[in-house]
Amino acid sequence: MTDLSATKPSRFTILANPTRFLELSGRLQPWLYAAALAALSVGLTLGFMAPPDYQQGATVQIMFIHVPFAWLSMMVWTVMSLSALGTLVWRHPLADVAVKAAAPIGAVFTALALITGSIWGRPMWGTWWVWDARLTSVFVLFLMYLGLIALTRALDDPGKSARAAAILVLVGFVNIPIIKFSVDWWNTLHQSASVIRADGPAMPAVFLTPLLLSALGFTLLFFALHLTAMRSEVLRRRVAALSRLAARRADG
Amino acid sequence: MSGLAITISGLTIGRGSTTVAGPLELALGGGEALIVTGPNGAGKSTLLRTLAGLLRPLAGRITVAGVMAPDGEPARSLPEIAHYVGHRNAMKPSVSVGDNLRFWARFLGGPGLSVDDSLEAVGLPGLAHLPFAYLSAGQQRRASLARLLIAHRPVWILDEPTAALDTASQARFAGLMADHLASGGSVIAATHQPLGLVAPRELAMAPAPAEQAAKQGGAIADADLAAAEGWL
Amino acid sequence: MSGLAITISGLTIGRGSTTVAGPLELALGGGEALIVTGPNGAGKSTLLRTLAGLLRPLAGRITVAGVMAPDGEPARSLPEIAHYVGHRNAMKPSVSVGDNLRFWARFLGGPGLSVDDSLEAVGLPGLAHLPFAYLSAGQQRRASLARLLIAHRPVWILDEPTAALDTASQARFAGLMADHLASGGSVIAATHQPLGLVAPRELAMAPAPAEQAAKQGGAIADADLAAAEGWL
Amino acid sequence: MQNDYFGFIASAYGISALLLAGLALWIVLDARAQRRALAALEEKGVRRRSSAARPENPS
Amino acid sequence: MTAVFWRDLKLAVSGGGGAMTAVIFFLAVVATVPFGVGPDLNLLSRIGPAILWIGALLSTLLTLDRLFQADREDGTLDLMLTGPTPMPLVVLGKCLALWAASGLPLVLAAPALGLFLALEPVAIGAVTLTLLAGTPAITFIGAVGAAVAVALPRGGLLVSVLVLPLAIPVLIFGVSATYGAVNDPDPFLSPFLILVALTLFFGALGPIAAAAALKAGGD
Amino acid sequence: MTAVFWRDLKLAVSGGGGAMTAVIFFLAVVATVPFGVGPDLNLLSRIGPAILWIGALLSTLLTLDRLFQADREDGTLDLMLTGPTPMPLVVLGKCLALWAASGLPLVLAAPALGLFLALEPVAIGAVTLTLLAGTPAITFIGAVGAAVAVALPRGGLLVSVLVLPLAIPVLIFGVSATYGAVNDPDPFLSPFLILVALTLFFGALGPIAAAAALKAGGD
Ligand code: HEM
Ligand SMILES: Nc1ncnc2c1ncn2[C@@H]1O[C@H](COP(=O)(O)OP(=O)(O)OP(=O)(O)O)[C@@H](O)[C@H]1O
Ligand SMILES: Nc1ncnc2c1ncn2[C@@H]1O[C@H](COP(=O)(O)OP(=O)(O)OP(=O)(O)O)[C@@H](O)[C@H]1O
Ligand SMILES: [Mg+2]
Ligand SMILES: [Mg+2]
Repeated sequence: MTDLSATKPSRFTILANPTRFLELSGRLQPWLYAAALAALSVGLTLGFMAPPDYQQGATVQIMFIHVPFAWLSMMVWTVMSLSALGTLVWRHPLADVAVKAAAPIGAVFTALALITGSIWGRPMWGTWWVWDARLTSVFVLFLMYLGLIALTRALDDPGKSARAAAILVLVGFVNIPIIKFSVDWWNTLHQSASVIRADGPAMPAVFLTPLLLSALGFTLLFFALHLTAMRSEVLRRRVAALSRLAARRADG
Repeated sequence: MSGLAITISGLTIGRGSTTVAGPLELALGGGEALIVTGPNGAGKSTLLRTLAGLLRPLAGRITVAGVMAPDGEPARSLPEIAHYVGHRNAMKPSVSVGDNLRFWARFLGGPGLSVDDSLEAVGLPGLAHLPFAYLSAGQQRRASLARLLIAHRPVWILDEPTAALDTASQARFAGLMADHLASGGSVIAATHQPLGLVAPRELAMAPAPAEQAAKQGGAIADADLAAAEGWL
Repeated sequence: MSGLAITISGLTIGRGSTTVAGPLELALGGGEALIVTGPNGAGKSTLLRTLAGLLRPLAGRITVAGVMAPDGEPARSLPEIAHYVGHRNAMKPSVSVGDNLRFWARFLGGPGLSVDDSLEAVGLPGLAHLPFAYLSAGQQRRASLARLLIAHRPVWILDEPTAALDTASQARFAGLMADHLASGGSVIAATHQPLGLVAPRELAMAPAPAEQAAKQGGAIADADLAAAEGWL
Repeated sequence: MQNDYFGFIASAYGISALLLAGLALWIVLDARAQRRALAALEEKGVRRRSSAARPENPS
Repeated sequence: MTAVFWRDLKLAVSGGGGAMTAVIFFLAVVATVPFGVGPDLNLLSRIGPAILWIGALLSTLLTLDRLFQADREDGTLDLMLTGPTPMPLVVLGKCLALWAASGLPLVLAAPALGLFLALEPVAIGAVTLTLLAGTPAITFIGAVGAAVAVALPRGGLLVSVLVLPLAIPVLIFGVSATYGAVNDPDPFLSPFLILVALTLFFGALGPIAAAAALKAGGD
Repeated sequence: MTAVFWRDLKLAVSGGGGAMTAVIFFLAVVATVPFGVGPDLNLLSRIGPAILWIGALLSTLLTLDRLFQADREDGTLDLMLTGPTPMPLVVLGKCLALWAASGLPLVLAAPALGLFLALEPVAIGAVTLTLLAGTPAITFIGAVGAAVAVALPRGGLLVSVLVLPLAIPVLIFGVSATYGAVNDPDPFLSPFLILVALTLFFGALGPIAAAAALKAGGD
């Protein structure tokens, strides 16, 4: 590798060479985890000290995790969609690695958004679940995550599923705006946006600060986990490639 | 007649993103036969599937010139003027031999022998009405080789065509190939046994470079690994 | 040790209710090899599948004597003391070669070589960890032949065992068969190419009745009818 | 009020912590398994020529 | 293309029995629901169209998974990929054959089952019409899933998983068109036209996407 | 037999994800229903048990059709037929592995889906229990069908004619036992016991019949 790092590495070579990627990501990784844990601990502590909401009472505590999970479930799919473009346009293997590694993490965040939402819905709406537009579209997102996981894992040849997975991701992206705007397009039980909206957040700072901090923390956590998963995926492909070389090496 | 010319330049073949062999350089004309040999795992099947258009080459080009495609235009790619016979027979077991061949005749188009004549040519006269599943391994192979005759194509790409054939059928099939070559066609065949062709050209696939390296010291070079991993 | 004796008397073999060949008479002892030859469709595979217990004989008996079955009782039927290697490899593509062989070792039971040793014997050392699908056609066949070594059986029933093998592997496999014969086992193999055995006995099967009839240009009505009956 | 909701809040946080911990554990174990597989391959003799000279650090 | 169509139709009707399975399964689904709902005819006729549509969707899925698998396993797919007919047309031929063998019998069985569920004549007509217009869309969507899954060792269920989210809009518009025909305030024509548009759209896109997936998945 | 069981279980869990896909498919089926019948929780909770059972039947059937086909195509079946283990035990091992890989996850997922369909706790318990008792029967029945299909060149039709009629009683008793647990006048125990009896009966008969079919069908 010394010869490679001697020449000035352009952005292209960094991403083009798995060994280089492993090296750089290995250096970045600890910092990401540390930042994520810091933001999370501050955010959630502030959240615990927040006063009960006049409408939602103490259950407002659930907001500090529910909302970040919900945001992340959409963000992860968006990240995968960008990577999918990378697969289809540039045919870059790293893009496919990113999609494959992100899918299980996204699925967990979506599941958590569903679960925490459900738990919150019981005291607030008196039911665990309704089939309204927002909830249903998130559930469909969850199913699409699972389908994508099944697809990316079904083939033992990583290169083969890449394009199919990328197309599935892009098709599924249609669902993201539906989730985001479902509360505006259909009238649902779920409340409409109060943070990310055109005229600025409508939420007191006691709630807003911890919410944003924990959202930041979970986002960093996602990126950290994603990086680790991508590294294992790169290694998995290296193992497969070496195995094939070994197959051809077997004496004829 | 002998206008057919196949040119392969800088062709690197592989599975997925793994390089298997190459770069290969080759030129083949009408009336010429190419025999691909090499030990198990050398990449013979991979090469033939690439030529047939079933695998994307990792690098390089395959060009053809001098013949017409079945649709009357000058041919632009090898697959449209070639027959591919792989390890699998591409016949439906529950359908009769005749119906199977009739379907392929309609699907492939172009001029060719009738079903009965082509079955006769491979030594299966009068078996058109039997379900394909009821033939023995060698008979199945022969019925599948009859597809070569039922729709004319200048190039035959054959992967171990004589695998299950008895000696008489091997000789008969050698005759069919000779006729095809005499009429200006060409044959590209992978094989472990002699095919009975007169003075074919031979492409001996070397064991992959990694294999040589392995024999020399057991280590795999970074370049090989990079090729195998298939990153940019 | 050389007590093994296989006796075939009045054996008529067939598919469904269609007679394919017979009646056959045969006696084979330990240390002897039998090569079954004949044109395509003569009934070689049918005979081997009947011997392996996969098809019911239409008439006649197959008896064995003088050896123990893997469960320690004296063997009463040929299938329980025989390995059958057919056209298909009986390995799962997505499972590693080693796990495939380990499964068969457990399932078949009885003494035998370890996975690594048997792979070494067929010339695939150190490939146990690879998925079976990553091997080429000939390598797959060799891995499948390794099954013969992994659980000891006195009789090997082999249907075109060397089909996809390169020359070096054919010689290696001939050596394995010679060892098996030397240790008192026997080999029954159908083949179209020489197997490299020293002085094997040979059973030449005549062409199938249907084909003969077709060639004589007459009375195929019988074969038709029989085929139709078998189909129901 | 506080008590009525405590169960909901605790279970929401509890399940989240559990699932996220499970995910992290799975990812870490997978990373370790891949590293081990690579090491096993190298031990079997499938070695990269340069890896003898320069220790790889897929930490 | 016609060659592919006729051959597949013959194979489906004589061999695989996909056609029969779909219809029997359809019957089974429709027959079990009254168990759950009880003998309340009013309720049954209210949810009847939805049940027929769900049954049709699920039983179409049952037949889909082996659309290309068999052809791949015996090597037919290799020849089709390199043959003179453009691959999307081949896929189209296969889809039409599959629909004629399994979708059409479903549509024909729908009126009888509608009677069984105590639907009004208008509702029966509407459900049959919407099924006729909508089931091809499901087949075309399914073809994409089947093409993606063809290389997989056991792709069967994966097909359904990939296909269902895409098929849900078809279900929604099919059901709402049917209700539109029965309940006065709801419109019939606009969801029905959307349904037709969906079928045409997927009829064009599905074969192209499936052909691309098949080409990419070759090995 | 244990060798067969473990190998099949591993294959099902790893290769192509038969297990996971069955559950995802089950989820997807349940999710389509509200799209069809509308989000009325009251109605959903009434038809919920029937939907769960239909979904379970469908996804079990989808995993079943290739139970022996794959083994036959790669020649494994030949060796199993002549191996030292009696064939019914081999079939039993395969069935149990299939059920553990695809039926069991279904049963485990049922309570969560019950919540989605707004079932009462009693109904959730009943549906899970009946699924636990009933899905093995479907697997065993399906094994016979799969064996017949493998043996006959044109067995497909026979399978659907054979398997579905036998599986439908299981469905009916499963659903009626569940409703028996919820609605007071209906009995729970007697249909449940019939369900258990069906499972035991087919658990004994299925492997034997399937083994016989496989032996008879060798070629
Ligand atoms: C399973 C049920 C639920 C699901 C799937 C769900 C899903 C979501 C999603 C996707 C968002 C992000 C919306 C956006 O960024 O525009 C969100 C935000 C939010 N959810 Fe939920 N939710 C559920 C239940 C609940 C319940 C029961 C409550 C409280 C009564 C709730 C309160 C909120 C709040 C306050 C936000 C933040 C809105 C904003 O500021 O933009 N959610 N939820
Ligand atoms: N489906 C596949 N997926 C991935 N790799 C494969 C596949 N088939 C073969 N290979 C690999 O590609 C290499 C070349 O295989 P190929 O089948 O071309 O060999 P071959 O020369 O045809 O050998 P044989 O004489 O045994 O048929 C082998 O090392 C093999 O491991
Ligand atoms: N599955 C089957 N069902 C019915 N008949 C069959 C079947 N397989 C083969 N036959 C018939 O049995 C006869 C003998 O076939 P068999 O496979 O035994 O021939 P073989 O000697 O092995 O030929 P080959 O050299 O081609 O392998 C043939 O006439 C064939 O038509
Ligand atoms: Mg080959
Ligand atoms: Mg044979």
